[in-house]
Amino acid sequence: MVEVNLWSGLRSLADGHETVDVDAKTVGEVLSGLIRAYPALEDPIEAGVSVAVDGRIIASALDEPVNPDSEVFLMQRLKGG
Amino acid sequence: MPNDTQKISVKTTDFKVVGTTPDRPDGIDKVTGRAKFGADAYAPGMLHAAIYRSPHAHAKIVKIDMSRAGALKGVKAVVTRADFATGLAGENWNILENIMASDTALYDGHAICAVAATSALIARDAIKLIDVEYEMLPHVTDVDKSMASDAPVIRAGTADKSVPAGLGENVVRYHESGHGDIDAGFAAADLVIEDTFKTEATHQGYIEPHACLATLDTDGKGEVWCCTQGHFNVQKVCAALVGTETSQIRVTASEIGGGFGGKTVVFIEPVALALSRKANRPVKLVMSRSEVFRASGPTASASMDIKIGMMKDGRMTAASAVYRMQGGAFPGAPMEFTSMCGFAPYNLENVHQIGFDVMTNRPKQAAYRAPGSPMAAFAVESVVDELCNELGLDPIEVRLMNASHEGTKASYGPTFQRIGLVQTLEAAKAHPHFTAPLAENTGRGISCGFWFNHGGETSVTMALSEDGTVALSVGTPDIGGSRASMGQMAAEELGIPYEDVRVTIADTATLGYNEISHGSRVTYASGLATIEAARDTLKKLCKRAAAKWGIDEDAVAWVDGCAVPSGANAGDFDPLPIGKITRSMGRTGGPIVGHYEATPEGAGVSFATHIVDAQVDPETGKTAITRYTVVQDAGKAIHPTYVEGQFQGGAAQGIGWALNEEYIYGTDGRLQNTIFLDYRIPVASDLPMIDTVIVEVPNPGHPYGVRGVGETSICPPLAAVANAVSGAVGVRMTQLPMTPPHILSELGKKARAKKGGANG
Amino acid sequence: MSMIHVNTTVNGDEVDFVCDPRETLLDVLRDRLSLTGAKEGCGTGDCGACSVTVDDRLVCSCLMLGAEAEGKSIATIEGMATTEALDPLQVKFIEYAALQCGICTPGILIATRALLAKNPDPTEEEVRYWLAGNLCRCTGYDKIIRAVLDTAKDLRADAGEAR
Amino acid sequence: MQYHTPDSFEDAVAIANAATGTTRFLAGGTDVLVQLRADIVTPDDLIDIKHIAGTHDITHNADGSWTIGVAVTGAEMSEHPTLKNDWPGLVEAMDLVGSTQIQGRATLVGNLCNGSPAADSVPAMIAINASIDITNATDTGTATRQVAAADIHTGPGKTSLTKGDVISAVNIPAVQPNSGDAYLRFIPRTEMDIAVVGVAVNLTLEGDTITAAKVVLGAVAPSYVTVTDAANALIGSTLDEAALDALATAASAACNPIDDKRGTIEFRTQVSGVLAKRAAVIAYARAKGANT
Repeated sequence: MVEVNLWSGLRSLADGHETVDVDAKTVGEVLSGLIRAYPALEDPIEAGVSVAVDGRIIASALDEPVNPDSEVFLMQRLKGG
Repeated sequence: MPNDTQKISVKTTDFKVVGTTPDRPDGIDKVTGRAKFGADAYAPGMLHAAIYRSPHAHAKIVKIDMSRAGALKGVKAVVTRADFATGLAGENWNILENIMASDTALYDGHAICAVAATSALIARDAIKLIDVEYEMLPHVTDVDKSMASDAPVIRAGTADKSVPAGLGENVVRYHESGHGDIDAGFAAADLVIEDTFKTEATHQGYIEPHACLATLDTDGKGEVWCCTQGHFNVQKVCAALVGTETSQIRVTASEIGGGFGGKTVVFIEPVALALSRKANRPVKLVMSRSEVFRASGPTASASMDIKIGMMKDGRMTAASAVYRMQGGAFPGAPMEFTSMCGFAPYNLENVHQIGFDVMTNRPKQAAYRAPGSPMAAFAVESVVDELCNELGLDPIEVRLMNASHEGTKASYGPTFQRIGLVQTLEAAKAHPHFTAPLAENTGRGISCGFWFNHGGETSVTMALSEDGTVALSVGTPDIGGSRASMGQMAAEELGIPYEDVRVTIADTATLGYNEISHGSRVTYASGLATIEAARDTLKKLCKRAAAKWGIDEDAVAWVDGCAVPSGANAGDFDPLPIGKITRSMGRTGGPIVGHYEATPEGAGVSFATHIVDAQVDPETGKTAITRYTVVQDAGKAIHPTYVEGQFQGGAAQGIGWALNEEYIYGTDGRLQNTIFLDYRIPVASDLPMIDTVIVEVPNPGHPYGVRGVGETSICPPLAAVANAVSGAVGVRMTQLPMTPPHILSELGKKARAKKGGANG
Repeated sequence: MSMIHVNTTVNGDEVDFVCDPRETLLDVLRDRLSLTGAKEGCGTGDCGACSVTVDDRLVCSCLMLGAEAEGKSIATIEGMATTEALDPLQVKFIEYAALQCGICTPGILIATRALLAKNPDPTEEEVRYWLAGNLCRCTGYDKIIRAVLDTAKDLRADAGEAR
Repeated sequence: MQYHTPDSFEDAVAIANAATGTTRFLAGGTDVLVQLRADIVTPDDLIDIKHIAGTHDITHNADGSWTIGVAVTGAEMSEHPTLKNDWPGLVEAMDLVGSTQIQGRATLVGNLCNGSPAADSVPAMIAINASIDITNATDTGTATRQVAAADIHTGPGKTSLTKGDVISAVNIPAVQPNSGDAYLRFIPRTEMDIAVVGVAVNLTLEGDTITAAKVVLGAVAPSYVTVTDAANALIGSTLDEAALDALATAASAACNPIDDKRGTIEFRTQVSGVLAKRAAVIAYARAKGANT
């Protein structure tokens, strides 16, 4: 299991949880696991999220590997200037 | 591909082209006036359009009568909201509502209808003949007032699920993050300082107003020429808003006369398309300067509470922040980035931040260079400065003691990979500016700043010509010389002269999707894509050489622009230069084209430290910036001169934001300063030379270690200037801009307090 | 609305055009003569992107009517490079990266040439005040000022050699 | 819009009197064209006076006075070899109007007739007792009358000019011995702004003592203010600290400003005193012969 940290705006869609444990070996499995656990997360995830895996920001690579001890944060996709 | 990318080792030395400063490929076009910007296009039979805009801050549109305008000789088409797509949802609905109001004018300058005529003068005359009947509604433009329970509601039901119960209708999004126990942290501190800060909205102030030339045929095929930071985004949005298929709209990006985030957004292109569809002629639409100020996308304004605890030795024990960000009449104020950036420079065990996205009767805010971050830095770095003053500590030593570094858990959650904040602080400390003597009435300010870097969808094509030169097509508009840096990276990889690469910003029909030029991503992402496309090209070149030599392709390497046999058993062949391979490519397998399409992963983050001296006239409150130094981590500077230019430009914009730039709304909710005379960006005589120090701590996510540099440079100046001015006048300045009336008023308060104290 | 017929000289060439009396010289240059090098950044004389010279006097072409051009001699960015070479200022601006987006560049070059014609040895402060009416949002002016000062130095050296 | 290019003031007067709609005169056009482009004022008749003989001339008359043509630009005033020796305050006030480009077009008369209470050259003109020639039709043809520069502006956007009035020259008096004028304004930037406060000072000395003085404020009231108390604070003094303080107090007391996007009441009031002192110091030095 991988512990995934949600940003605050997602918590109300995940029964108020700050972190969610999912069974995942890749970033793609992290995202699909989250949606399976909390279907309400599908919209914001489809709208675009970044995943920080051990500090490395992954914007789209679903096959990026994730380990059980990886630090995983969901982050809003960046809008820059 | 991502796995390949991850394996890429970062090359930081032995560059031949990268790190040099060649002339930009578009240099001659731009110094001779030949470069074609948004408003420079012409099409046969072209009409000129103009937009009618609300003179009211908030009003119900009762009736739009365009009969007099439509009857004017030379007017060929009029459009209202009814001429755009229906059934849109989400952000597309927001964009359409912003560029053409449906039933309510939400801010002064909100577009309500438009005309196209045979000349720009006739179009303007027609606008004066449009009669709109309004029913006035109460308005609000201030963020704090808009959060109050009795504030006029901009659009009920807009808030998303993130917003906790009990907040006003205008609070539409909410962010909260942090870690540790801030109460315990504050309790442990020797000194806790808490203060409230405000910044007004500013504008990107690009010199080129938005402009486009558009054609939309009755069969749904369209052409758009426009100045934009992201023509693929324009394509997507236009298609949705006028109701056609994305691939049927071809968008060409003109040269772009500045954007800084403000041209990541679509304002006029769908209007020109809708007019063109009705008139069946090409339509040119150019905003006036006052339209740019009233109805494009300024920054959010901010109201912020910062609290930081510190030990006597300078160690920070806890930090918390509340950021209330005003983003106009639509959701989107960048409060999550404000929240994430504020404390990012500091290694904090206990940290917490909250952000509110608040709607008002103002134009929909847009990104401006590191959107949301400069305001946070102003507030946070002001409190850090005040703590240093109170505790008698050196501002750089305190920042060094608390600086985030590789392995720090960032204030917003994840762990930092390799970053260069400490190096910028060390370089600032070593810079002669930091220890230079100060003139009378002068203060010196220090600030750090932080911004992310973005990857994003990127496509690049590299086509070889028969003579061995290269046509490189990229899809990110060149907003500051990126054609040069792309050319350099291509030349570096291919081992050919920089001059042999011609870089073109390709249109939407030519390349795969490219995300907007934003998030400091161009040199990073298009650069990475260029390197990958070059490596793809090299693979193909090596294959041709292998076939010619009759050896295995793995036995061919690429060295200095030539294929060479590699390895002990490869055989003995003369190096085969690129031109020799391309000369015969038609007979050896056809054209050679390398390409890359993906979303680069591993964008780095970037930190800067700025030093500024500000002299304040104590009798008038007028501030002169007398010395400025930018120190920033660029990861790797591909073209150092252009990197310096980004540093200097960001600093100059930040100085303007700190001192004189602001949106001024009257009590009627109308914008009062809609021209450059009164929206006061720095002029040449306002600024000193701006010194730069490029720090290079490679980003592990880029083959050469590049970090985006375009945005971070605007993060520290607000705070740095505020700290310098506060030092000069002996009063903590908590509100931007620090105009002379504002500074003089604070000096007056201080003098009266002193006098009162003496008397009492 | 009656149009006005105007005879004038642009970059040494005799030209004529008709225009509405309300059209500015900038409108005429851009829309009637296809000289789009001068830009409209503000329309109020505050940004200088439309700078041209009229009878050798630096002006904002947005603040002059097309009709006023009758009998005048106008110089725009399109006439700055000679048939053989770029103007030394143009060369130096590229070399110094004194432009990023390039929208203000035509106006700044025209304004700078007018300065150096009047004052071949300006101080940094003189350059900055002379160019105060030419807004640049990208560069922070640093590299522009350096390019101007360095060009002036080169031109003075050339003039010295010529003597 | 009709564009007219009369070649005499008589013709200009005739056109202006025949006009039935909105009429504007065009010299430098730096205000007229801004208003035209922004659709604030679109004149029905626009009368370009630059084709009239003499309008581009700066004439130093035999009696030491100056006549400045109505189309003379700020740049031409600054470049004039001797005008600024006599009236440096006037020349520098005009020079503060806008950028180099604006200087290539803007005129004293345009600055005056635009009707703004914040024009830089107007306090300077009033301080040195400049007058304006106004030509208009009479029963017997046209005639020209002279009006003090101080009597032209009457309020925001308003002047005392009436239909058919065409300003035909600006008269600058001969400079008196041991005199000096100066003008300072406050703007938030170093250039390109409209005055938040403007102060003109004109002084005459006998020895070190001020015998005559005029202090005029701009941008601090609906119209320009000639501050008699401020002048009186200077007259008889050698510009000592007490006189300067009295000057500042009088200047601030004469302010009747508004809060607007450019400044606050408090700021304008305070800074007019500060600038009055600074301008007086410069004028005094000039009267003493300093070349500043």
